[in-house]
Amino acid sequence: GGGTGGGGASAGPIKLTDGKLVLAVINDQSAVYAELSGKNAVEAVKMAVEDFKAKYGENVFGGTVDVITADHQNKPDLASSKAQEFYERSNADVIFDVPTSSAALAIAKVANDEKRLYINITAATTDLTGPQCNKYTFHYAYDTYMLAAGTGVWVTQNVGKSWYIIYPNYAFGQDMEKSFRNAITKTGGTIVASDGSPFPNQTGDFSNLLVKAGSLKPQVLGAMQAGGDLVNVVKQYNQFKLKDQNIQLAIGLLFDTDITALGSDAYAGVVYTTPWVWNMDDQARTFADKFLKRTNIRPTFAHAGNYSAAWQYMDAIRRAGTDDPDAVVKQLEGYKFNDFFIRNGYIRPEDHWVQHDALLAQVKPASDVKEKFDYSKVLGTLKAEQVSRPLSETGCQMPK
Amino acid sequence: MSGRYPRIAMVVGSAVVALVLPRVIYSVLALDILLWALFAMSVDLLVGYVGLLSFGHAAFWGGAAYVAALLARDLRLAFPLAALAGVLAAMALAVPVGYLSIRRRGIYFAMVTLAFAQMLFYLVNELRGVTGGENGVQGVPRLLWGVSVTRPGDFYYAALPLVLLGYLAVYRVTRSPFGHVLAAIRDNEARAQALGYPTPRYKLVAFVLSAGIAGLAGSLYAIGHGFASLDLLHWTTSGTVVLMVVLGGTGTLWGSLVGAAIVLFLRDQLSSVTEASDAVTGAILIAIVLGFRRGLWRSLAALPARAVRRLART
Amino acid sequence: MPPFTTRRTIRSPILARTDGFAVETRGVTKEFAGFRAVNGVDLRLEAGRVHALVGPNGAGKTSLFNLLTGFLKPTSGEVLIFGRDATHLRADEIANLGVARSFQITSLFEQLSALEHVLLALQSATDLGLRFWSSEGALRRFVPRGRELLGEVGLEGAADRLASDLPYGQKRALELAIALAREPRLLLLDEPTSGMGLEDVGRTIALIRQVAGGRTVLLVEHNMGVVAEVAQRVVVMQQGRVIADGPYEAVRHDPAVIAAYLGQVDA
Amino acid sequence: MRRGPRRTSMDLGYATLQVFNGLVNGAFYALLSLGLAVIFGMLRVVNFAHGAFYMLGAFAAYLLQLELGIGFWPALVLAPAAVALVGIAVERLLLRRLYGLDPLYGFLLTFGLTLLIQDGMRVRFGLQGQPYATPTELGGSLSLGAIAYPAYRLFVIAFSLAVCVAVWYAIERTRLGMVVRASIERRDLTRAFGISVDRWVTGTFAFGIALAGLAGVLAAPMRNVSPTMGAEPVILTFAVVVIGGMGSIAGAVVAGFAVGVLASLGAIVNPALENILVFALMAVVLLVRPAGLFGSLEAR
Amino acid sequence: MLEVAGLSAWYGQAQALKKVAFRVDDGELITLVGRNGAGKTTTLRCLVGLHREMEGRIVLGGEEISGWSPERRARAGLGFVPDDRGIYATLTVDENLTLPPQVGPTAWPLDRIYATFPVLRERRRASGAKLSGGEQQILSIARALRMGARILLLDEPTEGLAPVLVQQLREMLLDAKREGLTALLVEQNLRFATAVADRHYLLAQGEIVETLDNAAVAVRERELLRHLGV
Ligand SMILES: Nc1ncnc2c1ncn2[C@@H]1O[C@H](COP(=O)(O)OP(=O)(O)OP(=O)(O)O)[C@@H](O)[C@H]1O
Ligand SMILES: Nc1ncnc2c1ncn2[C@@H]1O[C@H](COP(=O)(O)OP(=O)(O)OP(=O)(O)O)[C@@H](O)[C@H]1O
Ligand SMILES: [Mg+2]
Ligand SMILES: [Mg+2]
Repeated sequence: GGGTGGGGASAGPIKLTDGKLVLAVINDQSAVYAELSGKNAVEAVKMAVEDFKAKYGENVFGGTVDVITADHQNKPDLASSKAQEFYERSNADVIFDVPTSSAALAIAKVANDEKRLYINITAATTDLTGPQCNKYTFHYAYDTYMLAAGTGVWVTQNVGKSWYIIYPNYAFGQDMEKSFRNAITKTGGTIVASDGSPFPNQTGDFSNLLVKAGSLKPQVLGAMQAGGDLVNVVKQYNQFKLKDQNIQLAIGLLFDTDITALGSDAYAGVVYTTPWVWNMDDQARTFADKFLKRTNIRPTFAHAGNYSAAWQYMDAIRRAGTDDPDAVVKQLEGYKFNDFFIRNGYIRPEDHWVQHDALLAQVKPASDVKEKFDYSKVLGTLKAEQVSRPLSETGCQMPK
Repeated sequence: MSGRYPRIAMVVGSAVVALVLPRVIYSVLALDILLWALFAMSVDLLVGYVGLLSFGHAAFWGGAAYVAALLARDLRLAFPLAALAGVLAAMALAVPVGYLSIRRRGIYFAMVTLAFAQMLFYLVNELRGVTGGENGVQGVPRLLWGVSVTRPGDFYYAALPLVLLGYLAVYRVTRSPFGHVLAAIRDNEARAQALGYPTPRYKLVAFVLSAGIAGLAGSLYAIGHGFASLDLLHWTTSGTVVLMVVLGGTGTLWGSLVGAAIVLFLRDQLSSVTEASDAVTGAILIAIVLGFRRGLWRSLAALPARAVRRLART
Repeated sequence: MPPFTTRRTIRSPILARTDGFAVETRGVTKEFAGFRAVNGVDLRLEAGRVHALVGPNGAGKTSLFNLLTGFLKPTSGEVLIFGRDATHLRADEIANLGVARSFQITSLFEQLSALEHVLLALQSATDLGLRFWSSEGALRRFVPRGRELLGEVGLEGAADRLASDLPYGQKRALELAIALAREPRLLLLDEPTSGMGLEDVGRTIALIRQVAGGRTVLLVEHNMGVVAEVAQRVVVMQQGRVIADGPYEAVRHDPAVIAAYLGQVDA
Repeated sequence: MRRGPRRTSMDLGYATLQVFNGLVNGAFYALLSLGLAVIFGMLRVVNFAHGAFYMLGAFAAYLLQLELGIGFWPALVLAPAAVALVGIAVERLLLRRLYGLDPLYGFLLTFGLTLLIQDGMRVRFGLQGQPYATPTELGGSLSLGAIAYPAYRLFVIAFSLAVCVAVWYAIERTRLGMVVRASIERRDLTRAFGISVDRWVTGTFAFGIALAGLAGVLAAPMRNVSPTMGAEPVILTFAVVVIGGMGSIAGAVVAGFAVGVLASLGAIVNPALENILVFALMAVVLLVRPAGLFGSLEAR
Repeated sequence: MLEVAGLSAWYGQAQALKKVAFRVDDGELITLVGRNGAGKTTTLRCLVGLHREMEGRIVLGGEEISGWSPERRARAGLGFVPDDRGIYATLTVDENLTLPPQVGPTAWPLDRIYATFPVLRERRRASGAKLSGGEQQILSIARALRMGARILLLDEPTEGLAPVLVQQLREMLLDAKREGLTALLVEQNLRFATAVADRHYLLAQGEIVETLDNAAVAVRERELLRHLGV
């Protein structure tokens, strides 16, 4: 892979403020999101550093480049103290990834206090570019608005207009519910009912909501759960045979790992939105092959997003000629670019949302799966503007 | 302790250690150790001195943390006041919880407190309008009458007097006439009752005091880290603090400090050494239960005596 | 339940004075899951005397003890202690009326020293107990009296030993010391000499005699030697009821008592 | 909670189905708390690791399927047996050293064991769910009058009820329960009465663990098979056990089903109630009957 | 029947028994007397295998059993009434009685036990914890009888018993002896001991200091009482 972005002042030798560049990855390495980003996201960032050096010369930064990492176990307190420690003690210049919205919001706050960069990749909350936006935080890859604008709209238009939404009752789920509600009603659909499921769900049981779905008889059951919860919902959706009652399943956020957990037949036909699929085209596949060689798995969009974000961050330093955070922010703001992950990319200066095209994909039945991790078929592209929250709706007051 | 001088030396020594600690280890970790130790002492106050193993002390640590964090953020209270409010909230919560829990003892007490803490966990999660649910209470300022103590290193020193006050409180309670009655109740409750002590009242007071101490630690922890989260209320938090107490040795307040330091230090180090830090923690706990039931502090403290005895024999 | 008047039937001439009772029970009954361990007992203990409670095993002596001291709640009936209705009081409240007891099975604080036991008992008469803010130095004023008490029961040398390390006989002596520390007006002792060697039995007899001065004492004993030596009055129970009541010599020859409890000869 | 306009018309069928859902959840509570009660009642050990063994049961079924192609029905026997073997090792190597000590040590040891097992499985298998299919024989739905309900779930209810009754009979009506209770209460003395304590105790522990494993196998086709699947249920089970009365076999079963149904009915009003209701119920029981519905305070 | 030689026992550093030796022949009833702490209980615990810090020979019916596990010794015919009664609090009276296996032909059937000890029959469904002190003592003795042991080891069985029961116990032991019972009895109550036993071993500070027969006890009663007391 590599950046194909053009423009930007390509200054001479780069001056690092403290003689070295430290890229930090804070994410979940031991709990529910460990598979979809985790240690392999760290590998992705390391790959980006190596590739960047290969392209621009080993000594491009005139100093060492370190990649450091910490496990936040999805705990916002741990995330924030790790971030604090990284910025302060390890002189980290930037933090990447941070799945789990609460942890991401906590780190955004630290970044702002410490005046260092934070580029979010795996957290979905729109608050990062909304009320809690700040000068040093960027939101890459995807957010709940994108998912709703894709899946919510398409399913309402093509599958059914009446929805029953079930969502895990916490920040992420509520944000998803709100985004989907907006998207669906705007498209002319109706929401018959929407229920929050307890989070965490102690028993892994969702049968009450599915039974309720059976009696509400909506055309679409919108499941906003993620990870293990989602797997349970889908398992039980199939057990209660809701499909036979013509209640179609729509899923808010789907990762390949969720499909692996049940096999793709359990999901067959489900349409979902994703920023990226590893075999969407040659450029993506080239990266995916390289990644497979290194990690033995195909990259999720979180892995690819980490690579891409790290690359773009380093490129901004290269253009700025310094790693001074304010200078780097200036380089990033308003930047237009393309790479193997981001298509039609544009970093909005107003809220730091990195807008780009997304994909509409559909899970294939097991019989169509040709190689490992080849679960989905791309149905089409969603235009960047279409899946980006209008600036008027963000509520972000970006401090200058 | 034998004489007066060793005790004074110990107090002075620990004060010096407390003052220079942030120069030796990362100040956030240093404060964490002191606060978890205080938390562990509050649990030890019950386990070691009343014989009640609370497996739900996260409720008081976390409950107070939420109250303190919300007050500091929304009313912009200076942190000592916010912490005081946290303490009071924890004690208020401890009254009904304690009233119900002390009806059982031994393992039942552990399970009942555990369940109550989980109930609070879900309750706080559901009251997300106030508590922020999974997001927790974020962006808590560290205010000290107008001054904002932004740097963690500064906050360490700002909080130190309160922490030491907490230690002193625990020390005093265990070595008060009240503490003696607690020890008696631990050994033989019926007998204590026959001596005219209304034991339920004593147990309840001890429970509430312990909750207050845990609340102090929790409040300062939340303010120090700038927020309160659900994790502070989760049963694993209760488990961790019990682990610290048992590791250090029940009924020895110093043990709590040793236990807290070891667990936090290990956690800090392990996360970069091994993938399975929980498994290591679990293995340590198993080893302690099987091999060092008296706790590290007592085992260590007994070493010199044992060495002397061995020398004497040869 | 029989009407109030019939319950005042006076069994023993000694009990003619109704105002001097340390303990009075009226039709006290205790049922355990349908089994009546104590069955309508009217007991009157005259202030200042030593009473023995004897009876076959399972007669309900310990249960009655527990009813008097608040460790059990009667199914029906009333308990009056020093004229106060104590039926619904908790164990600690009854203790604070001036009642001290020992237990049939030794019951001490394993990890406290002998002296600490006595201090704890002395302290219980004050309001120091709940003072979690004051220093333990406040207890120092009890030490002289504490040592004195230990001396009285022959434990002066064992003041600093842990209760769990004491031999059986000394444990029982310590129990006695704690009971005495509370300066009780009513002293209840459940088998104080059981498991003791002859020497300790002798000492205990002397001690009970000594402390009995001015106090009401009720002791349960199977050792008739002890009963004969110390008790001024003997109450005999069988199957939850009182079957005899009077001075030792009188009770000893009561045929019902012989059949139910004493057996043919000495023992 | 937002409510759809069509709610009223569906209430009755919905409520009935919720009762069934409650029974399914109750079946799991009952099996888990039954195992806990057997172990506690006889060994005086509160097995914190019960949830971990439940998880191991599900994984055993999954691995049997994956590695040996062994399906659900044989797994129903084999997986609990495999878990029981682990239980035997745990009892022989660890728990055995704690008998006669304060039961809190057993609690702490099994807490440590939970961390060890759970984290060990995570390192080996990761946290993502593992697939396990519903047995084809039970893939369909049964219609019960006007409503239909998945056959597999009905099977879970019936099967666990049968197991509970059998266990109750074995413990209350045969020599087994008595011998093991005696062995735990006075381990050495019981040996001096000619009873091979070790074998009985190990057997009982393994049996209680096998019940957890069995619950795990039953859960595999319905719930996410992952290393943390047992972490939360075990806490709920504690509440159930307190409600039923610790160590009471009948209490565990009755409270298990009752709590399941009650929580599900609560969920009709508000899904969030499901979690809180159980603990609130526990508080009420403690207030009015501290020993639990079927417990006795004497055996504390 | 039972022969003990060179039996020493320790509690940590402290030696509780010093080369104790004695024998109990078939059909004999022997007592071990001595003041508190002499080592009587320790001796019995060594015999049944509950005290492990020991050395010495224990021979039961010609077989050396000191290496055996407690359960094996019990099945070989040792019946034990411990000094703390050893009642199972969580088992009912019935269960307490039927718990140990019946190991010999002289095992008492339940009916006989309940006929002999009517107190127990009344409480047969009550749990052990709820029995009075004396009832527990009786239950403990009854349990040993029910096992049908070849030799009974009784540790202070009269402790806490009402006089009438002490007499009953005496009659019962005498009856059983006529039926061929062999027993080793630990007693502080000399009267009781002389009434039922054939021979007495006097234990002091872990050593057997004297062997006495009933006649000798009668003659030296005062001296012995002093010895036991002081
Ligand atoms: N908690 C209880 N539950 C059921 N029955 C009980 C309980 N406590 C005592 N009992 C029964 O009540 C009766 C009286 O017991 P108690 O302990 O009062 O007898 P006691 O006269 O002290 O006998 P001993 O001389 O043997 O100590 C006994 O039959 C006993 O089994
Ligand atoms: N668990 C123990 N730990 C340490 N020493 C013990 C222990 N049990 C007994 N001893 C000591 O061993 C010696 C013998 O005790 P043992 O119990 O055998 O005496 P005994 O003759 O049965 O006395 P008693 O008449 O009081 O029952 C005593 O000195 C006692 O202090
Ligand atoms: Mg009694
Ligand atoms: Mg003895």
